[in-house]
Amino acid sequence: MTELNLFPMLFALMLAGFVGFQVIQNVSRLLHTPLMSLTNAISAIAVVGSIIIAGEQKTEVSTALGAIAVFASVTNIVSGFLITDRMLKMFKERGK
Amino acid sequence: MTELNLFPMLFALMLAGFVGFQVIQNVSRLLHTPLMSLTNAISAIAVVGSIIIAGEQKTEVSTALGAIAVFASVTNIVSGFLITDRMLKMFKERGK
Amino acid sequence: MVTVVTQVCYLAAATLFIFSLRWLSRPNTARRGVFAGVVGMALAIVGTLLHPEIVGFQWIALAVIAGTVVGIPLSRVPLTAVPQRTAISHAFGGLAAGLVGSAKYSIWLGEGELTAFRTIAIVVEVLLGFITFTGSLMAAGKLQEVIPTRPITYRGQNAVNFALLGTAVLCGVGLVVNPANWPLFGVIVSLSLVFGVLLIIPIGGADMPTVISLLNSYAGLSAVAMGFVLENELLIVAGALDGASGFILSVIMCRAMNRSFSNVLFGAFGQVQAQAAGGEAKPVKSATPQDAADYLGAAQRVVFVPGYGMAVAQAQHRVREIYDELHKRGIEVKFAIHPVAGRMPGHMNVLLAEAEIPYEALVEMDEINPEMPQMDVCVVVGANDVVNPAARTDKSSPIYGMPIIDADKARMVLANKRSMNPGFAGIDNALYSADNTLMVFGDAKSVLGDIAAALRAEREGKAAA
Amino acid sequence: MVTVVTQVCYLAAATLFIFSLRWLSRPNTARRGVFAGVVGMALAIVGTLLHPEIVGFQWIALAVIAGTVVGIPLSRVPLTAVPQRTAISHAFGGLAAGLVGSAKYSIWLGEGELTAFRTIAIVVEVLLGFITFTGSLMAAGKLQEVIPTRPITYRGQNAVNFALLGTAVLCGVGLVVNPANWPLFGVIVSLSLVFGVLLIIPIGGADMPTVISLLNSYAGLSAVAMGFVLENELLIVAGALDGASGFILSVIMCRAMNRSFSNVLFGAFGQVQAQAAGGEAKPVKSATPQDAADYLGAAQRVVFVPGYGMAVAQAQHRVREIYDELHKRGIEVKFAIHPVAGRMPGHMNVLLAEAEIPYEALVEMDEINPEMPQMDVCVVVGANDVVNPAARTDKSSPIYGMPIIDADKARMVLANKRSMNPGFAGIDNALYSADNTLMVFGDAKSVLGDIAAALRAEREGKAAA
Ligand SMILES: NC(=O)c1ccc[n+]([C@@H]2O[C@H](COP(=O)([O-])OP(=O)(O)OC[C@H]3O[C@@H](n4cnc5c(N)ncnc54)[C@H](OP(=O)(O)O)[C@@H]3O)[C@@H](O)[C@H]2O)c1
Ligand SMILES: NC(=O)c1ccc[n+]([C@@H]2O[C@H](COP(=O)([O-])OP(=O)(O)OC[C@H]3O[C@@H](n4cnc5c(N)ncnc54)[C@H](OP(=O)(O)O)[C@@H]3O)[C@@H](O)[C@H]2O)c1
Repeated sequence: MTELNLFPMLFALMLAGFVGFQVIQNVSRLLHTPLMSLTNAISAIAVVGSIIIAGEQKTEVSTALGAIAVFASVTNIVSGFLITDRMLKMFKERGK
Repeated sequence: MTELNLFPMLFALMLAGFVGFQVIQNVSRLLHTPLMSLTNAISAIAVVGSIIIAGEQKTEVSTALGAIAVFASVTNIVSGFLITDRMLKMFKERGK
Repeated sequence: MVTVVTQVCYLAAATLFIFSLRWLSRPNTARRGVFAGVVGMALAIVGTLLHPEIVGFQWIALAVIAGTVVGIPLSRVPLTAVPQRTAISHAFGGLAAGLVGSAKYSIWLGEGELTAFRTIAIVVEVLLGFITFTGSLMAAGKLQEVIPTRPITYRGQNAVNFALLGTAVLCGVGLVVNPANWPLFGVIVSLSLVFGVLLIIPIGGADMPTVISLLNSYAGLSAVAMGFVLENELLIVAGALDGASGFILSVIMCRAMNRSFSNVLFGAFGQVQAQAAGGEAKPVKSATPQDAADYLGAAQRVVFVPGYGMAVAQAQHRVREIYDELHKRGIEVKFAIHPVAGRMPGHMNVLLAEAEIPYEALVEMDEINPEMPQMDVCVVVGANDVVNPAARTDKSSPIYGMPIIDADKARMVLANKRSMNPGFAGIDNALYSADNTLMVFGDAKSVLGDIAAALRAEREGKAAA
Repeated sequence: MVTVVTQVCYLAAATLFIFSLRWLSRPNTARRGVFAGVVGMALAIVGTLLHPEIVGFQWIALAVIAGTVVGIPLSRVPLTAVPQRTAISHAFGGLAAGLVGSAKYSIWLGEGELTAFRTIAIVVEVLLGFITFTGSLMAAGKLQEVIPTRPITYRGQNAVNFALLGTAVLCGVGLVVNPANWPLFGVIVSLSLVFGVLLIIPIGGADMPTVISLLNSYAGLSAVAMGFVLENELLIVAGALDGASGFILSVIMCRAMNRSFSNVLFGAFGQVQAQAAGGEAKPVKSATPQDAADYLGAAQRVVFVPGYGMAVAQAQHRVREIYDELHKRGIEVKFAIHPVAGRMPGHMNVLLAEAEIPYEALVEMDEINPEMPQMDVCVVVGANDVVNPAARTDKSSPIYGMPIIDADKARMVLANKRSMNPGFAGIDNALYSADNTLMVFGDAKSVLGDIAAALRAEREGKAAA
């Protein structure tokens, strides 16, 4: 990797930062608790890296570390999405 | 260029699209005319490409086309920013 | 090979552009926004000049000087000419994109570097660029009325246009299949130039503001395409911002006119004007500037509804004089701003700002309408469609459903225009013949000037006595 | 070499994540947001499994199954345990980042592929990852009260912590200079693990919500760092979204508590509790649930101010019963929600939603405060700091300046708590000793249950008669 592949990533970071701040600021206070658990689940995107490490099986160590990482991430994905949906199911409009 | 350098650009486009829509929607109606002229100036960023073409002087034709493009873009930059500022100077708060 | 310094400049520039538009969102930070934009552009240019490929600067320098020389006067145009100026600058933007695309094509053609991907990107860039170029020139011409503004239509027009565009796209496909087939490229360029013209011909002059906003987003998209051609993310970001802005503004205009894109593009709206203008006028009561001054002087709460006519007449400074006179009498004065009053978004706001009327006094349609019934006098200055009750009442009217300012609900209405001619939509306006309406005919500038004078005279008279 | 399909999946996933958060902004689209998130995550995983480097799936499958088995129960925790669960999941997130970073380091070390850039990215990832790991575990422990919640402080604590962090950073620099120097890497890992613990030790249990939000953004940033390590933009985007969310939430909490980050992190806030709790209590008037029921039955407009106590007592369903009873009598009932009532942002909203109270009845602090003087009865359910007038009046109070719900301005106040013990901020509350306040002591669940019963009895009595 030359330092130049770096810049597309910096662009992505800069732009995603703006998107993140704008999107989150629009989330109604009503839903801040579900927001926390949803972002938990989304940040479990680390699963991508973990799967590669666990799958390419370069060394015993790396495979083990990768597998644990996959376990940790999947836990977050599953529990994060499930609990968010569980909470959101509770929010009812009047008369519904 | 392999089709893979393509994806960082698609990411940038996708993210910039979100940023653009969110930012523009927040612009007060009061300032929609200045907004038009400011975005004019910003989209004159085509000057970047024009300068390279005019500067690398690969062929007479390309250099000529590049130079015209530079001229067109610079015109937009100069007039766009100047007129925007001219308009904004006019907006005064009460008592100011 | 692009150097790191250049990349840093580009990254910073993109960030600054975003802040620039963020800061534009409120008047008190707006000018900082312009500053950020300027710095960003400067960085982008400096970064580009550092490109190692650049072997000679003479042409660049020349073009920059020429551009500055042309740009400065273009920024001094009167505010009524802003729509034209905007159209022109889109034309320039499109031109630049188209030319860079063509240049790149010729260069890579020579070097045999035309990958399928590059060709696609170039075709898109060139198509959008040149369509924007001629389209915007036509729009500017119609706005400036150097080209007949009424829509020129003929049977099967849309079919022809789509056929043209289709051919262009097909040629594009062909070119991707065999990038070396340069005649196809020539065809694409010419077709897009022609298409740009034909696209605008059937559109009435008064629809141009919506059209230029659309062209605005085309210009942005062509910049994006250029970004893909040059693999430059700064271009992609800036282009996307521009594209979004043009798109959103045109949507706002269509909504506020209660019309669809396709209706604007293919509706040949201006025609209606011809027909409806024929409708015979109903009797109206008219009054002199002196009468108007007396009514105003006696009021507690006054609201102005400015429209395109104020812009044409450049009457905003007279409005300001009346505003001051009434203010001195402790009369409350507001300005009701319709989103599409005038001929571009925010048109009235700039004009009144130019006359140094504090922007807190400018109230948007939705906020002012509930207050209208409490208004003693509503002064309609060269506004027509935006106060036409038919939009609320008459299902058959072409503007039915368009949200309007409820001037007719004010206790009394003083309406200024030069004649009983219709406005942009080309339809009669029952407001003028309403019982509580008095017409004050004449050019807005002179009429309002007289009213201001009458008010001043009366006040000084009082002071003397 | 990453395939095109994978890239497409990643792009789609990133887009879906953004829509997911956009849709979460309003309750009626929120569940669609979850769905988008799930689809996005699925795409990301599928795309990753297509990676050609992957030679064996057995470990992955095993880990996925294990993760699912653990994840499902973790999603069934009672709502009062949500803060702990969140902390745990941050710990897992940090762990994953740290482990992937370490694995990558060991692999590249073997292959001699450690460029300076990669090393920097890895160091950042590992630092943030492992700090988040132990830090979040500590936070979870304090929230679950398996670890003593009171802040543990000692002289020069901050100095020690900064020294630790400094050393870790220095080792990082050393490693960048000579990536092969793997012992340094070990030092960095252990230091970050230790630092995570020491960072939390001096922070009081009740500050944990703010802290976990901060850790949330660390977790996001470590994902971003991982993105740089693996040159994967999806990770960068998702991480940035997470980082932004954690940061904004912690800022909101700090603002609503009128405190600064550093005060939360180094203020050892919980201590104040110990001291201030010593202040002798002022005389208060107390009432029985029956009295409370009578006052409520006689009121026209009632507002509930729920707080942490309602959460602890799981009293929201009793609140609902009272709400129904009053509703049946045509009494208007609202709920005043303070941004930091309870122990996490939006805590009260979820609890009341769980009790199926329509969210239109939940009113935010700024909207309800102007209405407070018109409220006949204000029922304070296990809320304390968020209704403490000292925040408005007493400059010396640690919560002075914190925006509060003006319960004291209601015509009468019924306050339920178990004792005169202070709340989170550890200070007395003049509201309880105010003339128009009646205390209804006891566990919220039982007390409110009694009130609801009394109301029901009275109504049925009426019906019978
Ligand atoms: N703002 C936008 O972005 C935008 C974009 C596209 C279309 N439009 C359309 O433009 C229209 C704007 O409505 P509007 O009410 O502002 O304008 P309008 O409906 O076009 O009416 C303008 C009126 O001003 C009068 N006028 C012209 N010159 C005058 C002068 N020198 N002194 C006094 N009066 C003069 C004209 O009557 P006389 O000829 O009798 O004087 C005309 O009736 C809407 O239909 C809108 O849909 C606006
Ligand atoms: N929401 C957030 O995101 C967040 C984050 C960080 C910090 N905080 C802090 O947390 C505090 C929240 O304020 P708050 O008013 O909601 O809660 P609080 O100030 O902590 O007071 C809770 C009250 O509930 C009472 N209580 C406890 N268990 C009870 C039970 N079973 N039945 C009835 N009452 C019971 C307690 O009094 P007794 O012991 O006498 O019963 C206590 O006074 C604020 O200071 C805020 O700054 C909030």
